[in-house]
Amino acid sequence: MKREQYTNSFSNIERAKIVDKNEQKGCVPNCAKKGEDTMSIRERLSGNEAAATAMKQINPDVVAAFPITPSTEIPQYFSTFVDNGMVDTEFIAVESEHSAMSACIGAEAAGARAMTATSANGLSLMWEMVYIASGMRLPIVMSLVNRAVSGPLNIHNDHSDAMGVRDSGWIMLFSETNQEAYDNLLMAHRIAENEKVQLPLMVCQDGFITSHSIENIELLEDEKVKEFVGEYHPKHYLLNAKEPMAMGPMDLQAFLFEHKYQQAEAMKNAKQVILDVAKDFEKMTGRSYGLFEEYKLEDADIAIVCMNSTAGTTKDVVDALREQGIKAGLLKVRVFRPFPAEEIAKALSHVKAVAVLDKADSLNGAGGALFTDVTSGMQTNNVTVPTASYIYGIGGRDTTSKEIESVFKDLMKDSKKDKIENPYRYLGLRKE
Amino acid sequence: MTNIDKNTTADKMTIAGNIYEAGNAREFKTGDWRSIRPKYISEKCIQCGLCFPVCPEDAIPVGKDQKRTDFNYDYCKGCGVCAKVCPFGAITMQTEDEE
Amino acid sequence: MSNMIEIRWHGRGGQGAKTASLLLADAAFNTGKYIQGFPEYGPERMGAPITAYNRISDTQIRIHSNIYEPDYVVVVDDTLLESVDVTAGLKKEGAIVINTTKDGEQLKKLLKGYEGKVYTIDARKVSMETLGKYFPNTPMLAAIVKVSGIMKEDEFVKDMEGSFKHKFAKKPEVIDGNMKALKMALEEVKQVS
Amino acid sequence: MAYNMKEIVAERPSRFTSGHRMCAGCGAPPVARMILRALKPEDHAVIANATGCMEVSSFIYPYTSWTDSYIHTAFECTAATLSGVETAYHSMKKQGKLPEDNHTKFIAFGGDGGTYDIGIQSLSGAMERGHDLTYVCYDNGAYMNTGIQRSSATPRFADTTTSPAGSVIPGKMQSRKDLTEIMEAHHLPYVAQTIAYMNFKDLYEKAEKAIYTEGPTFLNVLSPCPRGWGYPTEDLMQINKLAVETCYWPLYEVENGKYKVNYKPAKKLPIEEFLKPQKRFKHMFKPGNEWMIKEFQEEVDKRWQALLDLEEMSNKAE
Repeated sequence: MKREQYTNSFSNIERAKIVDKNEQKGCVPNCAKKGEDTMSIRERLSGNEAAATAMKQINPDVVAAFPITPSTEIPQYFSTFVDNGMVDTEFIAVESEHSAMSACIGAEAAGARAMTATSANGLSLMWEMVYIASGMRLPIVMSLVNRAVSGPLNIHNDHSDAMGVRDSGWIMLFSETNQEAYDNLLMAHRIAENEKVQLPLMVCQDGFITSHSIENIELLEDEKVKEFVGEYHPKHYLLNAKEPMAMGPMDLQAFLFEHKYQQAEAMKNAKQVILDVAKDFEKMTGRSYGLFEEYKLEDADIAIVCMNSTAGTTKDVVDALREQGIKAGLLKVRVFRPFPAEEIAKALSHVKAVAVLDKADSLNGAGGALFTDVTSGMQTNNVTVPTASYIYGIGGRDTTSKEIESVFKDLMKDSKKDKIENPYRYLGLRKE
Repeated sequence: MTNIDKNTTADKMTIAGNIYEAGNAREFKTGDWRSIRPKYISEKCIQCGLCFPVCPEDAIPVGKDQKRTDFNYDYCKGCGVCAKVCPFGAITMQTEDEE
Repeated sequence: MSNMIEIRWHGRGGQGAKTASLLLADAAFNTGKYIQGFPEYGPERMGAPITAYNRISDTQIRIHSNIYEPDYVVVVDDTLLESVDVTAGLKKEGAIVINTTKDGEQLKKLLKGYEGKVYTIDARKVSMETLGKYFPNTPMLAAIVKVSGIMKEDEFVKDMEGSFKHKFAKKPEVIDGNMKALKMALEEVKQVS
Repeated sequence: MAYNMKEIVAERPSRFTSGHRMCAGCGAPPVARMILRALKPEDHAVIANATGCMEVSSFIYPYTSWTDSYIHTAFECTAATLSGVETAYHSMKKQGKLPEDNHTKFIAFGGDGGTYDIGIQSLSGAMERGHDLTYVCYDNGAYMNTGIQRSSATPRFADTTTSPAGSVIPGKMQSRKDLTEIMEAHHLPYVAQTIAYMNFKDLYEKAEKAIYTEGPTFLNVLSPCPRGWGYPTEDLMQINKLAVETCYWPLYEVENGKYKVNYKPAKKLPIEEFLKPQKRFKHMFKPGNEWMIKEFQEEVDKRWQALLDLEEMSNKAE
């Protein structure tokens, strides 16, 4: 599978910077300046740097990855950490993403902490192993830098890669900013490895839009992260010579159903564990996370539901509209799997019209995947709010404040009707 | 002893199909696959050992004294490889009901 | 976000417009600002026209889209003026800074009647005289800082000295040249219309 | 330890137990069992197994035939999976996360489908990366697990369910891929081709060498399939013998580039001897098809000679 390799933003400079800064200060980039609150470290990093820095501080036993735009920088930075002795990790430069996930499965099964990073077609090639990782109940953590899945070939951001694995049994966290990508990764292992969960977890962020944009970020000190993440002590693992074990059986009619049910239960359990871990994280950082973020939603008449970086742009638009006296609001989904159907339905129950923004089209002739989940969640919880599906930002198409504003304007009209017309819509598409 | 079977409920099953008693397949008898069986004629056996490693089922018990004993019919599937490699006629194949 | 300044950079792949936008982000960051620095992506290759962006603000920056109505535009290579609409969306109360030896009259034509302020600097001259090599980055960085006033000149100079000392720790000889380039550029940049 | 079959069978209990569900007379279990007996009794092992006959019949939930740790993930990625386990071992050892006395060896088993074909990328990658593991291909010359479809290990003219001997096309028209040579092209410290023959001495000694040579090592073991090849189950050892005595399956090893042909038949048997007992080659013996046997023989002779030449060259070189 041939992949175009593009020059990555700043990668050489930033990579060098991270490396010698760390050589100098023996910790994360630009470690606490004098007189600065040592609790958190004011930095500016791209989303990929943030992810790589989180991985460095987590210091997993094994990382196996294959380069693909726009996540390529992550294994680049990480192998620099490895080759400069800044982590204990063994890095496996595999020959494909399929092998990347296979090696992570092997390492995690062996009793190690394994991590990887990928995008788009890389995840597509991994697909078989993505299901096997969750079926084997291995808490592997992946950094997924969202990009359009071919074809035709496009290296830019949308969510078609993530949506393609939404039923694979992985916990899926989405991140608006480099900061959230970093924070979500720091919380990942505590969630995934929890005895009630034992499921793999992926942290998503928008390719290029956040992965390659340098922005302000608050980092934690290495020691704090180490303490928070803790050590991994699996109950059963292949390398335990005192208890040899077998994994990955032929699992026939009498058993697979029950094993899948166990996975389903674990996914349900994950919801509370995610909230518990977030509570601890807030104690340490003051940054609070839930299953989703409500921005001026409480008293909103109209609301947008979306994920990742678009939420930031939407917040600006909400503020602008509020100044005009329009009661707009936002629900930003952070935890997409497990899907908080009931909680979202409740949070939206009072609004007069909702627009769900999907950065990938399900091509089912009826609307995007997030739209389908949100509306079915409302239906099963007896919440009836006119809701429209907007497909937007495909293949890196830039989404402007004006366009977000136009969605709210649509909703103002929709909110006056009792039934929504043409609920399957496109935002920012050229057509007569 | 493996305590998982067709009646075990989901909460009692190991996750992911993991098994923590390596080698527990010994509990699964394959002897009933057999339609013909090898007969061990110890008088003819000179303990040359040719048959020891060829049995796919590991159904030829070999003691620390490096001597074999009669077949383990719990597992023998009756393939006949052992009889064929024995140059001394110490193993013959016969139908299940033959004495 | 009234206090937010938006800057668009035009250059050619390999000339370091991206790097310059990063350095500007760094400098602003170091003086306590919230920043964004991101290039517009494509299969850039050496010589191809490229665009990079900066947002600089006193408050958190949440917007995640390209910049369509910049306050300032920086042109690292004046040969782009013929091929790229560098003033597209540029606010007329804003300004454009161009690395060129052309005078105001010549530029007027090329800028299709842009009404805002036009600044020029001969980054090649500055670079050659101070560094002996053509690195337009440092001079252009100094020029946009001066023109946009996003930070105090002395703060900027002090901060850059720090980052040069760090960046070129292994080859201190160039620190001096870069500082010279910086200071010279702050003098050299002039308004032509 | 010096090979004394009776002693080894007596002293080293089987690490691949009874109660598996391979076909009666299958050639693979005796091979796997003897390879595992080459492990020092005090050593722990992690076995990785590609999807295939051996996997679906040796670990059917809740019963496993493997007394060591075992992992199966998928068909084409056994080498990559085991490379992850092996890397985890070194990482955890380095960090003191495993007991000092934990000595673990890493062995992969794959059929020709999972090794020659769908798994070759993963295998090549893992071997090139230099992981300290032994990959064993039990080559039964077709996709037996799914019902005898041709593979790139299937010999020329063989009748399989996807290369049936038809009236126009008489079986598989292409010759066998030489995987052992492809592995040698990775310049591994140890590559060998073997079979269960002559008291399993060759098999055992090569397994021991492979497992205890540091770095990636590869064993290619011909493993007859009574069902797929069409011979009576009891003839297993006879078929193995003929494969070697006709030089269809030469026993050889390559240690750091030096070839050694471990067995040279005093009198090379004609290939018919190997082909005749197998139904998959039946059509080759029909009147008018003599050319097939002739060409098959030529191919065997050519490869045998090439091997002898390699042995001579590689040992001359110094």
